[in-house]
Parts: sequence; structure tokens; C-alpha cells
Amino acid sequence: MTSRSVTSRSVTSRSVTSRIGCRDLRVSAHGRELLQVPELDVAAGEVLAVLGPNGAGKSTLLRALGHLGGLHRGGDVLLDGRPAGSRDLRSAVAAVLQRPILRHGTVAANAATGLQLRGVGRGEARRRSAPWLDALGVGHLATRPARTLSGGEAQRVAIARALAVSPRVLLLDEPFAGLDATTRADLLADLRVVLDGLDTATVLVTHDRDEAVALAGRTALLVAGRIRQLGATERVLDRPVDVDCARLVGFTNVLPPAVTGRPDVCVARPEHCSAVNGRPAGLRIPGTVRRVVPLGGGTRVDVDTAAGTLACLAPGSDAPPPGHAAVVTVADQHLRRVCEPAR
Amino acid sequence: MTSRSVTSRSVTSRSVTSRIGCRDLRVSAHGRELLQVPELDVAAGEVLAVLGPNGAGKSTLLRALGHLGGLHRGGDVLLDGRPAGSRDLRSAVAAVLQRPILRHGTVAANAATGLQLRGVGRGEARRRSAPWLDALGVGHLATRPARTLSGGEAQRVAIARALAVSPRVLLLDEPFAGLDATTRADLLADLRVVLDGLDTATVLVTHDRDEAVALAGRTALLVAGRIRQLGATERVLDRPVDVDCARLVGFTNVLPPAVTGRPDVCVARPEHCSAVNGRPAGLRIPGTVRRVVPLGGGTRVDVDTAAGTLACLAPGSDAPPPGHAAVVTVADQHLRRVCEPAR
Amino acid sequence: MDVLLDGLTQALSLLFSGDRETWAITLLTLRVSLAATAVAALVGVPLGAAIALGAFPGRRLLLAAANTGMGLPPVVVGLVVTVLLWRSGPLGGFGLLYTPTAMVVAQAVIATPVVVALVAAALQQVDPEFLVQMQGLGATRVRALLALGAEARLPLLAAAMAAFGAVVSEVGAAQMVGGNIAGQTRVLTTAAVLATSRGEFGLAIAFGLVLLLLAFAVNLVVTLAGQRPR
Amino acid sequence: MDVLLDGLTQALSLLFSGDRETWAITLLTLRVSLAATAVAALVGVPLGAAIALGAFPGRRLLLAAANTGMGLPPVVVGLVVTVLLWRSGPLGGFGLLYTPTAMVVAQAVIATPVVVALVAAALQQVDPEFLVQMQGLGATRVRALLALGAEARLPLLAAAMAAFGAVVSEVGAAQMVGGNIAGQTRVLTTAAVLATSRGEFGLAIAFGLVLLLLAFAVNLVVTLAGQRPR
Amino acid sequence: GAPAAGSSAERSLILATTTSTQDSGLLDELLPAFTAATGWAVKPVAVGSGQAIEMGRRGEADVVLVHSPAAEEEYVAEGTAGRRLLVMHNDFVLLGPEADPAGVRGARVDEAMRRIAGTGAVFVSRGDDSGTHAREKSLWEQAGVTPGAPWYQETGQGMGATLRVAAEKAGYTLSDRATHLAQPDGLALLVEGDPGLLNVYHVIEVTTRAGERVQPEAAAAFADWITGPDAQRLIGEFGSARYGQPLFVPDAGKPDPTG
Ligand SMILES: Nc1ncnc2c1ncn2[C@@H]1O[C@H](COP(=O)(O)OP(=O)(O)OP(=O)(O)O)[C@@H](O)[C@H]1O
Ligand SMILES: Nc1ncnc2c1ncn2[C@@H]1O[C@H](COP(=O)(O)OP(=O)(O)OP(=O)(O)O)[C@@H](O)[C@H]1O
Ligand SMILES: [Mg+2]
Ligand SMILES: [Mg+2]
Repeated sequence: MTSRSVTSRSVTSRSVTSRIGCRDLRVSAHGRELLQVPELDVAAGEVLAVLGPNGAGKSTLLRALGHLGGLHRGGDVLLDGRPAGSRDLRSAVAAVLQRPILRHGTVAANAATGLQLRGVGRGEARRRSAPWLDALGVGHLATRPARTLSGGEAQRVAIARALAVSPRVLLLDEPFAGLDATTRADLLADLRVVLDGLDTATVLVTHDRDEAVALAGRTALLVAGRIRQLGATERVLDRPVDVDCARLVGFTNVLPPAVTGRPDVCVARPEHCSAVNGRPAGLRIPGTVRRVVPLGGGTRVDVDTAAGTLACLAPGSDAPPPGHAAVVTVADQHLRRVCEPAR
Repeated sequence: MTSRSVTSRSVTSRSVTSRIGCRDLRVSAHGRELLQVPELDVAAGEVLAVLGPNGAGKSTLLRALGHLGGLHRGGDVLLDGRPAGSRDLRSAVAAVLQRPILRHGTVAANAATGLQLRGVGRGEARRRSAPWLDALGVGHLATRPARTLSGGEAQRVAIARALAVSPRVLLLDEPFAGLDATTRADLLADLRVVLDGLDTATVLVTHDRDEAVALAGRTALLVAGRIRQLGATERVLDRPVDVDCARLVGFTNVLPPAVTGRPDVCVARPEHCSAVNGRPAGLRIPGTVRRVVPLGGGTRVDVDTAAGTLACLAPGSDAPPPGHAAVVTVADQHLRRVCEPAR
Repeated sequence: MDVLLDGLTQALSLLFSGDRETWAITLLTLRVSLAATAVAALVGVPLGAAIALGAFPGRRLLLAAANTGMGLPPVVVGLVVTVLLWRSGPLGGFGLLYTPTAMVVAQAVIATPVVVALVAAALQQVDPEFLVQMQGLGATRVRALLALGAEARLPLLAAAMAAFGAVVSEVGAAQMVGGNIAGQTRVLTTAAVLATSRGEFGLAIAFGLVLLLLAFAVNLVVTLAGQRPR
Repeated sequence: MDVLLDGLTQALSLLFSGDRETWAITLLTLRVSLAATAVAALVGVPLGAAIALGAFPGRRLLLAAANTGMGLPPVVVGLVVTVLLWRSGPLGGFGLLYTPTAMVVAQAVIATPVVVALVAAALQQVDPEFLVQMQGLGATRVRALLALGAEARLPLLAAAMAAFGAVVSEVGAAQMVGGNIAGQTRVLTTAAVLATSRGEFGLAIAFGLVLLLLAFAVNLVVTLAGQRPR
Repeated sequence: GAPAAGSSAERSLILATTTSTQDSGLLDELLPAFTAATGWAVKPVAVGSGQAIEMGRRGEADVVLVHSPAAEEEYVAEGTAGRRLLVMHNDFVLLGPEADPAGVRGARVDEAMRRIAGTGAVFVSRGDDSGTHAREKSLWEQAGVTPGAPWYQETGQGMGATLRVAAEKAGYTLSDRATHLAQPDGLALLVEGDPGLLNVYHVIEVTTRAGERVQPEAAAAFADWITGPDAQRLIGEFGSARYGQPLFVPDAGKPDPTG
């Protein structure tokens, strides 16, 4: 009874703001726990970005939030602050899965699917979904069989199909993967406007930090099935709390206390590390050049040090040759202190 | 006879350098021409990036080059400078399709597929493909059924599977889409090294200009089934030859002579246009603010002008409110002159 | 060979002279077979779908049983149903033996494993993500299943046609539980057998041709229905 | 009901007392049905694959024909084959009528449309990109098709089992072209019919059970072969 | 008088009979007349004699019309059957290839059987415990021959199918005259008219002793009608129009030749 009343209290206290959320959500498959999220809330009008390495459980989280698919799920999904059943979620949620799954039939029929599944008549559904096809630049393909589309075209149809139902909750799984850069840039801007207008709660899974910055007020970092960090996007991307989070947001050089002589583990981005010219201030870590990779716009130098192999990314192409001694330098302002990874 | 000897001469003249290429390649479906490439050559050890909008025919080009699938193909594919049949291409080519297509069975079995299809015994094939799974960070999944993988994990298996055959020609269709940012960065570096070592000719389809810069010496821009521009990557990305190419590589603001008063059409990147503070030199185009989209790291301001709607992207968040008059300014050094799009 | 030609001629004359008995037999054949297929579908489609989509213990055993069941000898099914419907049998009170209803029962038993096995095979081949995506667009369980059915339309129709084909063409059970009673339970196959045993080979082949025509017509209707624009 | 129990007891005693005649009949049944299925597969698999993967004119017509063909009445097939094999018939010179070979021919005719239709359905359901990806890994045409076959293993096995089930359990054609001659062309279904017409219902059911056991054993072997680890 | 149409739909009896009565077309002639006369609808189930008698034994039929005297007597002796009445007869004939390799044409039937066995000419038996098969077995017995492979082959099928097998294999066989007349089988009629070749049909009533759902009044109605004058006249006329000779000889009331 006690734990129950606690739960319901905490639920009520959130119900004003939370459109979609969960409490103590767990997912397992074949006896392995894929996901465990004690608490998550996304408000109406808010976009939450979810970043994480491959296999972290991002797609699993989206599915669990929408009660999609046959997962072994535990815990509650909350809709408007109240525990919701699959039926409630069906009418509230629209999802774009990681891979566009289109039906047999034309593009227009596919775009209308969401509305039709919600009971809208065929003609009406097509009328209402057509503008979304135009918005995503695939209106001219309306009469084409969906199975002949290119990858990016199919992805656009999948997005149009989900937006056409004006959902209260939008679950997007890497929706912009496969879109060309120009469309993607325009869509980021357009989607921002659309979502603001729709008062939709959006969960956006992405690997692109720029997308998170552009669309999401808050970002969650998911590693090995757990949310390690959740907060304002800019802060999450700049102040990782542990080594895994640091790696995830680009601080891939990890410098343990033994190497730096500082009390905490420090992390740094390769683009802030240099193997070429010792900067005046900051850390200096000696090592041997392992390899030099010219990368178009710059050069990546991997240096073997006491902290393992550190990557340095610099514009230009001058680098010490492999096998030579080098000193990796990082300015203090670019160092971040983190905890050891939670295990 | 004449045309024949011309062809064979031109073929011989290239045969020293060209690993994979084509002459007068055409693909059509349902009577619609999807692709027409008069000439293309990729040398051993070279990486050619192919950029293009969705539906441009990039995947079609890859398939045509590998004689993959049942396309209505015309013209010749050249292998080592000589017109090649499907049989020749099968033994030379490995492809990563846009969508990872895995077989029923374990990850290890999938990784070994390419070698087994080339006649390598099962045990040997598994032994030789295992290191590639490790290289792509999915070695620990070897015994898992391939159908339970996450999207990114499947993509990695597909890449490992193709690399495991050490192909003479590698066709990659957006191979890094769906990979997390850290893996992608590492893989870009690793792949560079691997490809240099393998002496493989690679065609890389991508939407990511950074990937092209990092991996490809030359880049082709494909629009509506035709290669509009082909050259050194840095030049292609910075000096588009026509409006379509300009849009494709990020010069999305198109300024016609009528607006600029200059003889040619000019293009500019949104990040080089400003609606806030008139810069001292360069172009000034007056207009009305249509909308302001805050995009995390900056603000996008769309301005309605005589040249249509122009997008301005600037860090920070100060922007004139919608409806107000504004002047879009671009520095001269950021303007590029292009032709009208070829029709 | 002249027997075959003879059969063709007789088939045409049977059909176009509007021979009342032939039409009655054909109609009964259609009614019984369609009813049996419908019953088999009613039982078999949910079962096949459960096998394809579910994750309950005994799934594989059920599938193996269904596959074996496709080899259920109609004669034996007929015999078992007969024994059950016998006056002395447990269901004798209904007096169903030697009625079309009994034929429907026996043929439904024959067709059900066909439906189960082929429906399961058909649904298992659709992308497993399909149902998830339909749910993700707001489909309730029923609507999602309907969408899945529409997606697997062609193989499902093939399953239905296999089942219909199995019952419309079988003779063992029809003969045994129906008794081949003229005007009551005589269907095209039993009529063909009777004609054969009377030595009227041309007539037997004519009945066979009418049967094929019937099967083709049903197939055509079903195929066209399955390809309606959407 | 006691008839059913009686059948079970007799089936067991037939099998375990090692009744030589029963074993001979069972073996003949297996041989004929397997041979017919093999012939049907030899003809039907390439045809079904061509329908599924090809793009030639008449594809859909062929498919409709195959679907209709699943409803080929065995009685009529038997009759037509008989007429052709008659001494006075065009193929009478071979003296095949009332031999197991004739039964294989007739049953292969019955099973081929089943194989064609179900193979086509099975292959059409595999991701069309699959073949392309196999080619993209260096598969020649043959190897790519083999890989496709492995991928569609389960529905292909279902097709094979449907075909085997159809022939092993049918009686119309077996009776007509085989003649149910003791020791020569008597198979389990015709033996069951004979037992029935002799009023030996228990024995008939016993033969039916043996038949089911046989079908199940074949299914088991095929299923296990299909699930070998890879 | 005839009962109302409404109730006649409810009143139907099951007649278990042999395939020969159905294959010859006799039933098609008799049953409508019976229904018209008595109001009983009939479900005729045409099966092997063995199965027909078994159905009577189990009470699954109301009345049985068969031609297998030995099996019938055994059945009646069990005590569950009612009246067994003589209905009609026709005769069996020995058929064979026109060339007659065993030289049986015109011989007495037991001599013919011996010659067939002696020369090893193919003999095709129905082997299905039908009335015809039962008679054939007793003929072998009388001839003192034990038939066996390879010349003796059993089809396990009805008369029509067996005639075709015999024709294809150029063998001898025993058939009832009606089926032989009805089927253009290409076999020559070699032996006929022997007293041992009489084919006698009896109607047997099934009683409630065989099963509680049996309708004895239906059995009585059928037995009475088929041995009555109207039915006997129909039987006597049947076949003349088509074959130029009657196929059956009505016998009701005559002394029973089978004892
Ligand atoms: N079978 C077909 N029938 C008609 N059109 C087709 C067919 N297959 C492909 N197309 C069209 O050809 C064009 C090129 O397709 P392709 O897949 O090559 O594009 P792409 O450049 O790879 O695009 P993306 O970036 O979206 O992957 C697309 O517009 C596509 O819709
Ligand atoms: N049915 C299953 N059985 C076992 N493991 C599974 C199953 N389904 C998913 N997984 C595993 O669960 C983990 C999380 O998968 P998920 O698809 O959520 O990852 P993700 O974060 O979306 O990755 P990606 O960035 O690659 O899309 C992966 O390691 C995946 O292999
Ligand atoms: Mg995912
Ligand atoms: Mg593509």
C-alpha cells in the first residue's frame, strides 16, 4: 500500500506537464534485460532526443513507450500522467520505425494508412494525408507503387504517414537517416515549426548531435539499456557525467588520473587534442604516433600513450610520421571531468 | 567497325588505371529512364563518393555497376578496362546495400556468407570473417540470430560481410547510416586504412559531405540520373557547376541575376548569409522575414526576397521578428557563380 | 482418345443444354465445398495466425500436426466421420449421415490442416516489423491483423484456393459420408465415379471438366477480388 | 466408437506383428508417393520459381492455372491417364496401366500444380532485395537461387509436404490407374477402401492410421532436415 | 393412402445395397416409385455386399438388398435380422478374351475354371467379398482348384473396374450379366446358363435388435413393396428398352433356389 500511494502521488505531481512517460519500465528478451528506465517524462510540445551507441536500447525504448510489438515489458507507461494501456496509446501515438515499412499499394495509400487505421474513411484519409506528402517532397510520387521507391523516398513517406495523423505523441527512430543533406536541413526547420504547432510530445532517437541540438530541448543518453544522463541538450552534450556518456557525445579521449595527475578522470574531444604543436597551457601527454590518417578536411593522428591510444584531429595535413615520439596536448578549457563509468 | 575501334581504343587507354567503370550505362524501369552515365572510371585504391538527392539514382548506379538485380541495363560495365559480364563482376564485387539484408541464421553465418558464396568452405569462411566482425565491434554478437539485431548492429554485420571477401571492387550504399557517431568516426579512419591496404576500387554513396571529404579523393554529383559534376572532392563541394549541384552541396540560396545585378546566377550557403547585421562588403538583398526557427546551436531565419525565400543560419538567437523587413547579406568571398541547371 | 473428345462434347452439352440435374449437382458441389472451405477458414485462419505470430509452447508441434494433417486420407476422414455420425455413434442423434451437412463436416476436417499450415506459412513470411508498424500508426489488434492479412493477401488466397481445391476435388469422404444419393448428396466427383463405374467414361470426363470449370471460376473470382485496386 | 478403438488396436497389431502384407503395402505407398512428389518437384519447382521471380508474359495466367490445378479431381486425372494408357490409347504400347509407374504418373500430375502454386507463393514472400544482396556478395545465379531456397526453406518444405500429403492420401487416381491389384498396386488408401467395402471398418481405420503415421514420419524427417543447424 | 408431403420429407429410410443395383440403374427406376407409393424417402447407400450386410448388422441401415446368400444366411442366423425375402435374380457369366487361350468357350463352369487354372491364363477376381466374389470363390471350390499368384489377380474393386482390368490384361473374369451388358468392355461371353451361375437378390429387414434407431416399419414397408406386384413388374421390365433384354428376373413368392 505504501509503495502504491507513493507511486500515485508522484504520478499526480507530474500529470500536469507529462504527456508521455514511464515508471520503472523494463524490457527483456530471451532472459536478457534490454532496457531499464525508472522514470521518464516528456511534456506536450517538448522534444526529447535520445542518443546512444548501437544496441543501447533506443529503439527498444521507443517501442516500449508505444506498447509496440511483442516485448516482455514490465512497469508502466504513462499517458497524460496516468498509466496507460495499449488501447489508449494506440490512439495517441504515431511512430516512425527505424526502417520504413510500407504496405503493398501506392504511396498515397501508404500515406493514408495511419488515418485509415484510426477509422477515417479512405477518401478523407487520402485528402488529409496528401499535403504531408507534398511537405516531404514526395507528392509527385503519390501514384507510384510504394515498393519501387528509393530508400530516402520511402523514409519520407514513412514520416509523412506518421505526421498525417497529427499524433499527441510522436515516436521517431532515426527519421532523417537516409535523407539527403538539403532535405534534412529543411526538414529540421519545418519539423520544428510543425511540432510547435501540433502540441505533440516527441521522442527523437538519433545519432546526430546536430539534430538533437536543432530539435530537442532535452536530451537523454542511453547506454546499455539505462539512461545515464538526462538534461538540457546543450549541457548534456558538453558536460558528460561519465566515460560512456563522454564517448557518446564525442569526448573519445579518456585520460585517467594516473596519466594526468589530476583527481578525476578527464575526457577530451579529438578535435581539441593536438599532436603537432605543444600549446602553451593545459595537459601534455607523451606517446608514440601509431598511425596518421588523412581525412579530407584534416588529419587524424592516433598516438599510443599511457592512457591508451588517443586520437587527435586537426585541420591541415602536417603530422609526425608513425613511430615517432609525439606529445598530445589539450587546453584546460577543453577538458571535462567525469566519473568512472557506472557498472 | 569505326565506332567499335574507337571504343576499344578509349578502353585501352584507360585500362591501366581503371578498376571499375562504365561506358554509356543506361538503366530504365517501366519505360522511365532512371540513369544515364556516359562514362565513369574508378581506379584501384581509389574511393569515389557519389552524392545526390533522394531518388537521384545513386543506388541504381551501384546496382548497375555490379550487374545486381534485374535492371533494364544498357551499355557496358568495365572491369579492369574491359567490358565485363555478370560472371566477372560477381567474383570481383562486394556490395553493401542501402538496407542490411541478412539471412536467417547467426551473425557468424551471415558474416561468412560472402566467402561461402565464393566457394570457401564453411569453417574456413567463418574463421576468415570473424576478425571483420570484431573490427566492426559486433564480434560479441557472433552467435546471436541475425534477425534480432538492432538496426546499427545489422548494418555493421553487413559491412563486415562485404569486407570479409576482400573484394577488388567495393560498392557501398550509405554504409554508415544508422551507425552511432563514435563508431562512425572510428570506422571512417579504419576504413581509410583498410581500403588503402586492399587496393580496392570503392564507390561510396552517401548523403554526408564529411564522409566524402574523409574517404573520397573524387566525388560525383548525381542529379536526376545524370552525373552533373565529377572531380576532386574538395573542389566539387566548394565549386558547384550548376544550381542543382549547388543545392546538393549546401549552397541552397540561389540568387538570380535579376536580383544581384551580376551576370551569372550566384549561390550561397545559409551559414554564410545573415539577416541580422549588414556586413560591410558583398551582396545585400532586401526582403521580409517569413519565419524564425531557433535551432539549438543557432537560429535560422527565412526571408522572403525577390530571389524567393532565402535561409540565413547564424549562431546565437537574435533575429528580427517575422513580418519585419530585413536585409540578407552575403560576403563576396562566400558567393559562387553557377550556370542555370541543365535540363 | 475419342473418349476425351466425347467427354468434352458432353461437358459442353451438359452445360449449355441446361441439363437440370447437372446444374443441381454443380450447385451442390459449390455449396458444399464453399461451406467446407469457409468452416475450415473459420477454424484454420485463427489457428494458423496464432502459430505464425504467437509464442506459446506447443507451437511447433501444432505446425507439424498441421503439416501431417495435409496428408489426412479423405477416405479415413470419411470413415471416422461416418462412424461418429452413425446411429449408434455419439452424434447419431442428429441424423446427419448421408446429408450435405455431413459432407461439409468431413470436408472441413480435410481442409482445416491445409488452411492452418498454409496460413501459418503465409503470415510468417511477412516482415515481422509490419505488425509493429501498423500498431505504431494506431492500429488496434484487430485492425493490425486485418492489415497483415491484406499484406499477405496473395499467399492467403493461395491457401484458400488450395483448401477449396482439396475439398472440391476429393471423392473419398464425399462418397462415404454423403452416400452419393441422387438429388441429395451427389456431387461432381461422386457423379464422375458413378459414371465411371457405369462405364460411361465420356460422361465421367464431362463431369470432371465441369468441375475444373467450376474451380477455375472460383479461382478467377477470388483472384480478381484479391487484386482490386486499393 | 468401438470401431475407432478397434482400428487403433488393429493398426498396432498390423505394425508390430510385422504383418508382411501391410509392410509391403506401406512400402509401396511410400515409394509411389515419394516418386510422384519428386517428379512433381522436378517439374514444379523450376516453374514455380520462374513464376515467382521471372517477368515473362503469361506469368499470371500460369499462376491462375496452377491455382486451379490444385483442384484437379484425382478421379478425373486417373480417368484421363487411364484412357491415355489404355491398349487402344496413344500410350498403350508401354503397357503401363495397372502398374506403380502409372500411379506415379497420375499422382505427379495431381501434385505438380500444388508444388507450382505453393513454391511461387513461398518465393514471392522473400524480400526481393535478397537475391540482389546475394549477387552483391558474389553469388552466381545458381548459388543465389540456392541461397534463396535456403531462406524460404520453411514454406518450401510446407509446399513439399502439401504435395506429398495430397498424393499419399488420395485414392481416386490410385484406384483407377493402379487397379488396386493385390501385391502389385495396392496402396494404403485403396486397401482402406477395400476394407471398408468389405465392412471391415476397423481394418480400414487401421490402414488410415498407418498412413497417418507414415505421413508424420516423412514430415518429421523433412522438418528435422529443414532445421539442421547452419 | 400416401401421407402428406410435409411428413414424407421427415420420413426417410436408409437402404444398404450393392453397387450392381445402382450401377445398372435399377434403383433410379424403383425408388421414385416406392416413394410415391409409400411416402418413404429413401437414402440408398450403394456399397460392397460385405459393407451392406455389416451396416445391417450394426443397425446403420433399415433394410438391406444384397446378393451374397452365404453371408446373408450367416447374418440372419445371428438373430438380429427380420424377414429375408427373395426379390429377383439374374445370372453370372464367365467372360474372357475373344481368343480364349484356355479354351473354355461353351464348357461347363467347373470345367472352365479348371482349364483356366490349368493353363495359367490370367484370371481377374474382384477380391472384395462382394456377392460376385463370394460366388467366384465357391466356384473355385467346386472345381477343386486353389487359385493363386501369378495368374490369379485381385482388384479389390467393383465390377466395372474389374471388367476393365480384365480387358486390359486379356484375362478371364466372373461378372453379373447386367454389368457386362451395361459396359462395353470388349470381353467375350464364354460360359453362361449353368445352374451354378444363378445370382439371387434378397431383401432383409433390419430390426431394433440391431440398433435402437432402426425403423422397422420402414423396413417392412420396403420389403413388402419390393416383393409386391408393382415393383416386381418394374423389375421385370427394367433394361428391355436399352439392352433388348431384361436385366433381372422378378422372383418374389417363388421357391428360393438358394435354400
Ligand atoms: N522498379 C522501379 N520502377 C519505377 N521507378 C523506380 C523503380 N526502382 C527505382 N525507381 C526510381 O528510380 C529513382 C532512383 O532510385 P534510387 O534507389 O537509385 O535512388 P537513390 O539515389 O539511391 O535515392 P536514395 O537517396 O533515396 O536512396 C527513384 O526515383 C525511384 O523511385
Ligand atoms: N529479440 C531479441 N533477442 C535478443 N536481443 C535482442 C532482441 N531484440 C533486440 N535485441 C538486442 O537489444 C539491444 C537493443 O536493441 P535496440 O534495437 O533497441 O538498439 P538501438 O539502441 O536502437 O540500436 P541502433 O542504434 O543500432 O538502432 C541490441 O543489442 C539488440 O541486439
Ligand atoms: Mg535502433
Ligand atoms: Mg539509394
